[in-house]
Amino acid sequence: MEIGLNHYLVLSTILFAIGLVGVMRRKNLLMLFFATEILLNSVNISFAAISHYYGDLTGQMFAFFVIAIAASEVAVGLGLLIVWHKKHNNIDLDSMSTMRG
Amino acid sequence: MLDHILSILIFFPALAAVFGFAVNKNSIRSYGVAVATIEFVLALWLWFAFDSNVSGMQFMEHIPLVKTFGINYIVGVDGISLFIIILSAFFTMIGIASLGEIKDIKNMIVTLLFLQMTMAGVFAALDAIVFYLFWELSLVPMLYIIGAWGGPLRIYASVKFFLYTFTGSLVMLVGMLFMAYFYYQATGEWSFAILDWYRLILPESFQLWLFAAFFMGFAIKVPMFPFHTWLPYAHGQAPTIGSVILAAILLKMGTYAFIRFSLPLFPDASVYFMYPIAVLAIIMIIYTAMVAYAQKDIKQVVAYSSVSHMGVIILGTFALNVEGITGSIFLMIAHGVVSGALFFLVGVIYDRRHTKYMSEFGGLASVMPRYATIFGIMLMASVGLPLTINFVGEFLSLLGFYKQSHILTLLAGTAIIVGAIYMLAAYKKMFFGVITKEENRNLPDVNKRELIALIPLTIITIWLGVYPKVLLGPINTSVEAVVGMMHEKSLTQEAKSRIPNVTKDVEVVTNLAENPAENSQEEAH
Amino acid sequence: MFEAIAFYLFAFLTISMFYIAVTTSQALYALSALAAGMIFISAFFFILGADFLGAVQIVVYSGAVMALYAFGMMFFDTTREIKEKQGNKAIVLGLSILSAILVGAIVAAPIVGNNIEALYPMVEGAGNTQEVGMVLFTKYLVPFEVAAVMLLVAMIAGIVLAGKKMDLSLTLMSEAEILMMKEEDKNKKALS
Amino acid sequence: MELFLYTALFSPLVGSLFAAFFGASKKTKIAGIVPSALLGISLISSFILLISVLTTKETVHVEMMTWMAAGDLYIPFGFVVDQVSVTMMMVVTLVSTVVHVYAIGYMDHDKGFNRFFSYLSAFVFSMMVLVMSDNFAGLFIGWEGVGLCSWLLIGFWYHKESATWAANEAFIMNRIADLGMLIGIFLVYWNTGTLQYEQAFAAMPSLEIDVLTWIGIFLFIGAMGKSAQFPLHTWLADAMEGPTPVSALIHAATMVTAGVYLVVRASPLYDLIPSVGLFIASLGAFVALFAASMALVNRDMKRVIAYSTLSQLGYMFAAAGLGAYWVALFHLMAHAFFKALLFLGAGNVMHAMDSELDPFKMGGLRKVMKGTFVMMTLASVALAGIFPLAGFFSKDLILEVAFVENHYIIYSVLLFTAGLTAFYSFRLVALIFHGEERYKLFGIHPHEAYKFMLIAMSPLLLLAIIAGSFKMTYFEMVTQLLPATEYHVHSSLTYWIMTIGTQLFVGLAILYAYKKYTSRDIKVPDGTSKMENSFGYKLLINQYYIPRFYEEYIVKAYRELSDIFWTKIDQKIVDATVDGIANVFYQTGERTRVMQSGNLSTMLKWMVAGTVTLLSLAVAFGLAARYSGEIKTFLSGLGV
Repeated sequence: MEIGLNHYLVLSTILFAIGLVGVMRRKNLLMLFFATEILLNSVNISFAAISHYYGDLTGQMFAFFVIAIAASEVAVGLGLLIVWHKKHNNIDLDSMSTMRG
Repeated sequence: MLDHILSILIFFPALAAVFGFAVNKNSIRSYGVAVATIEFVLALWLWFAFDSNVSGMQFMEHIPLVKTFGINYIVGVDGISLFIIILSAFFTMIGIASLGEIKDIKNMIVTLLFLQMTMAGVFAALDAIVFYLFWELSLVPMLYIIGAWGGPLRIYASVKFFLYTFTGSLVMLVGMLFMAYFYYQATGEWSFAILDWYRLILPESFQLWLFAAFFMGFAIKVPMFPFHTWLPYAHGQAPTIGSVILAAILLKMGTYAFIRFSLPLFPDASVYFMYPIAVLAIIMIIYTAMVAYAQKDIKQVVAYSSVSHMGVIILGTFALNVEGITGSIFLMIAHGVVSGALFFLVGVIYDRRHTKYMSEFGGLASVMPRYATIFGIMLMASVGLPLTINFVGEFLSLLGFYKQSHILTLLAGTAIIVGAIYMLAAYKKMFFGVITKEENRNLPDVNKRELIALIPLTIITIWLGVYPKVLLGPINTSVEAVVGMMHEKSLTQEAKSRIPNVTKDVEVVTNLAENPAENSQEEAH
Repeated sequence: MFEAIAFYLFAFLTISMFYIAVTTSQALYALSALAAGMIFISAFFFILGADFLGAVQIVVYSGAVMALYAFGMMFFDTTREIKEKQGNKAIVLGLSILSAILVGAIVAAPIVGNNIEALYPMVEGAGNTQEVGMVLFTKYLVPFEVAAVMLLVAMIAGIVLAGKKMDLSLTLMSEAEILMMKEEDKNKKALS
Repeated sequence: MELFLYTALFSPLVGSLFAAFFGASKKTKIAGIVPSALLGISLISSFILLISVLTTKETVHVEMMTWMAAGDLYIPFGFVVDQVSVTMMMVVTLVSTVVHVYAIGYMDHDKGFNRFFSYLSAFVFSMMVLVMSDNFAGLFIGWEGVGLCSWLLIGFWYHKESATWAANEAFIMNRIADLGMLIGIFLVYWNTGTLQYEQAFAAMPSLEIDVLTWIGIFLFIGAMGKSAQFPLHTWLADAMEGPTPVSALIHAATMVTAGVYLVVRASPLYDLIPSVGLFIASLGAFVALFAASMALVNRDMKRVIAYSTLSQLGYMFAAAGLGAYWVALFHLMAHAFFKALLFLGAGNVMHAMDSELDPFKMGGLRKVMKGTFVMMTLASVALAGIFPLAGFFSKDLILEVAFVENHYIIYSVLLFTAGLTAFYSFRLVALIFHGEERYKLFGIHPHEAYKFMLIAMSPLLLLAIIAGSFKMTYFEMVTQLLPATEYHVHSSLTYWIMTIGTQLFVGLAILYAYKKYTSRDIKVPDGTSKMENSFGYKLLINQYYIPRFYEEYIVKAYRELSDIFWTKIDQKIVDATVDGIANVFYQTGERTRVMQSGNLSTMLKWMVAGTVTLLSLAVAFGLAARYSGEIKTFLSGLGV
């Protein structure tokens, strides 16, 4: 019962699905951020796995950059979130409708 | 200066328009007239310097723009485009000079000058991309004129005008890109220069598709039945000056482009599509004439009559012989003058009564005799009476097409009957009878400013009707070259027999035709 | 065998943690579950021999990111329930699973086809951190620096956004209000 | 000679422009006198040309300038004065000079005096172009020019609805025929390569008979319109709405005979196609009878004369169709004189009767209008064809032609029509000038016209009497150009029987008319008498219901069809399709706008959905590309 690349990919897919569920059903902006982190992490797993099974470091490099991006996203996103919260006193997604077309 | 006269003609009004923003509002009118007059004088000078014995392009200018793809700024005139350019300058001049009291007159004059640039550009351009550029640019000022100074439905009308014609020209653009691609396949070089394309012989199957693509763009612009419905709205809503320029010049872009692109590039396809197009043209002539008869609004009558006359122009173009094409080009000028004048005349009465419904008038002949006289002359010109400008064009167009088909010409010839019916009916409703409305009893006759526009048009109408040779000469020379080239280039037996052999030496270099199979294989890759 | 057990164990743990994170209505639970999930993921990295990545994962996510979220949550009223009106759950689930499978399929496609080659093969004998360092500072030097700059920018942005005068919003203010505010600023400067 | 040619041609134009110059200003006599004088000059020039052609037997041919030139087409403004055109020039200038002078008196009280002379002279100019042109295109210029002037003059009193309606009717009917003419011209050009008469006719004998037949038919359609032949005849009677001098000049003497002129001019063509000629002759005979029958009962003085004109045109076509071109032209000339005279006389009567047109309301006018009475009676005698007036020589000749050519049906129709002609002419004379003075019932005080008007009419009177004596001179001149067939009945006995028989027949018709309409019982008909309710009368008075048929089934149908085209097809189908396409886009936008609810959560869902779509496309295409070979074999296995 050797663990192969496919196992990792399946795992990654499951996690990605969970992340998407979060993205779609969460109405709390903070929770939305959480879901995004899950998406990014699920992809990271597949990168690392591919990197491992093919003996190529590029996958790891990508995962590395993804983490960097996730970090900066959190920093900026959270900043915006705080601004929003201070102004409206909530972070409910449904209350944000200035983009109504 | 003569070397660059075309560029000056094209860009001088645009430059002047930019400076126009800085001109004081009170003096903008004289500024506009001055600029337009200079432009017109330049156009006349072009005519003087023009050598009417040369069939090819004159005053050519060539500036590379995008070398890799063979896009160049090439301009030039021949007998086909010369007079339309002069006409456009002329109409801009008298249009500005006779402009009534309207709001934002400054914007209007600037817009008109800008429009003049695009018109001169379209007719002078010899590079497909440059042509396309001006072609599309001309929509913008017109859109603005209709949208800003139009009637109550102006937004609908202007958007319809813009989107409709724009859609057509996009199809045309695709055709142009394909054409350049074929040129690249044949010669290994990119070129959008029309004169380069002329030397290309395309296999018939390609011609048919390309012809159809170009046709979409041109037919909507003309506008041919059944693509004509934007025109009545545009005319109905546009201010007088807008209708005048639209009818006199902008519509001619379509028919001009047929002669500049479709015929010489796709001679076999032209022959192949001759009958369908002729049938469309005949439907256009009769059907729109009948629709015109049903109108209650005098401006709509003139608008639909415009479509009807454009049908004759199309028919002349697709006569594919020297007589017909010469006639259709002459008719473009003629129709420009006459329908322009008619729209001016409608504007005159609209300024006084602010209505265009014929039922509101009646008996005007006794109140406004001069107006009635000029209207009468233009009416007769529109009906195509001999010794007026329209007759020459219509006669030659129909004469030309008679060579191709007897029955269709007979049907198209009903133009002279149905044209008389709606025009006379409209004239009767407006000018004859007794005055029924009190408001009409004291209408002032045409004033000086209106006469500035109307008198020259009347003189041209009769002068060119009596002595059309000044125009026919140069047009004929160039058309002979075109027809000669079409005959040389045509591949099918049918086309060879349909297009008369006018013996002129035409150089044909490349030949995709010899190995169409190979080319289609290449395409598949 | 050991690898298989570890894989399944951690897989189960991550999935359940993340599941809790996206379903729970308590922000605090979600935060904790997410943090735990992140740490479990690093375990996969270790299993796969990407030691450096695993360490980074723990440091960055469980340390920095989670700390940030935790601080962020202090600003918000986490005790207040946010009503989460839900639409059709089937659509949500269906779409998610479908897209996940498609992503998986696309990622897997070249692997199944066996036609990818290692561009930067692992160097034999060197430790993972060394390898990463070698690649990162040779081939990926420029992206690395760009990432560094990006992080810096993000940091500054975070500070500015969170620290700005938070009771004002330029986008929602009318022209006149903004002008007035500017005037006030000028006056203040002049006074000082 | 060229100088005289240009003078004859252009002085009417100068006169027209001169009068037009005063167009908008108040009535001035000078606007009438100058054009009349200029026409006099034109008449003199024409006369000089006539003398020159008569004496030298040489024609004058000039080319003024190029008009159109394109491809192989070359059309100059060329003019020719030959035996045929000089005849026409004489007729045109003479009658128009008389009419001009007459109109100075007739239009004396009209506001549009200046305008009238401008139009009238313009008409003469157009007519001169028509007859003098040396090519078909030039002919067409004149052809349309006279149509225009006819439109202007019929609708001269534009405040009258009936006048403007009649003007438009005339113009449009003529246009229908002009289309035929235009097609004929195209045929001539494409088959002979030129539009010049000489070259075109020279080339014709070598053409196929079918082509020639078509050319002949189409040109004749043109002639039918201008000469108001059946079925395009209705406009002529309605054209009587115009001022009477106009009726005299345009709708009796000159313009309506243009069709005959065309056939005569194209005699080399029609000689080659006798079948078309026979058709023309038959139609002519039919129209002669048809129009005369309508004239029998009509109660409008001018309309009676108009139908008589129509009938006489039928005679001319009968002659021309049978190849007797010179006879047709001779009758044209004679007819122009006495018919113009008749119309001008009718004009006098109208003036006297305050524009009353119903002859039943007149009667006994000979006492107050001696001059007019004499003139109209003589003109009617000439029209009836009594020896030795002009009508006898020309009309009898036509009968002889029909007889000699063995077309006995045409002959008998024409002979019968001659009787009818005599009857209705003298019905009119009797009703107007003889019998009770019925006008008194209506309180009208008739008076004789100005003297100078009568004097102006006298040349016509003279010619109506003596024109017959020019027959031989004329024959010699014209036959240099036209086929010189002399028509003699072989046995002199038959000839005398025919001539005297005709004269007797006509004389009896006249007597019958006199007897019937000079009696004291004549009342203004009120629609109660037995005759008025008979079927035949109703048929005739309603002009065989042809105008009503046109109105109901053509004019109305056209109007309704136009309306349907506009409201139903143009708006509901063509434009609606375009708007429909635009609507599809618009509606799509409107529907999908819901996506942009501004709710981030919804938008995220859409985003995921979009991603799914794109990804599935990627997978699908990836698979298709990968298994393209298998797919192809599979499809070909299915037989696709």
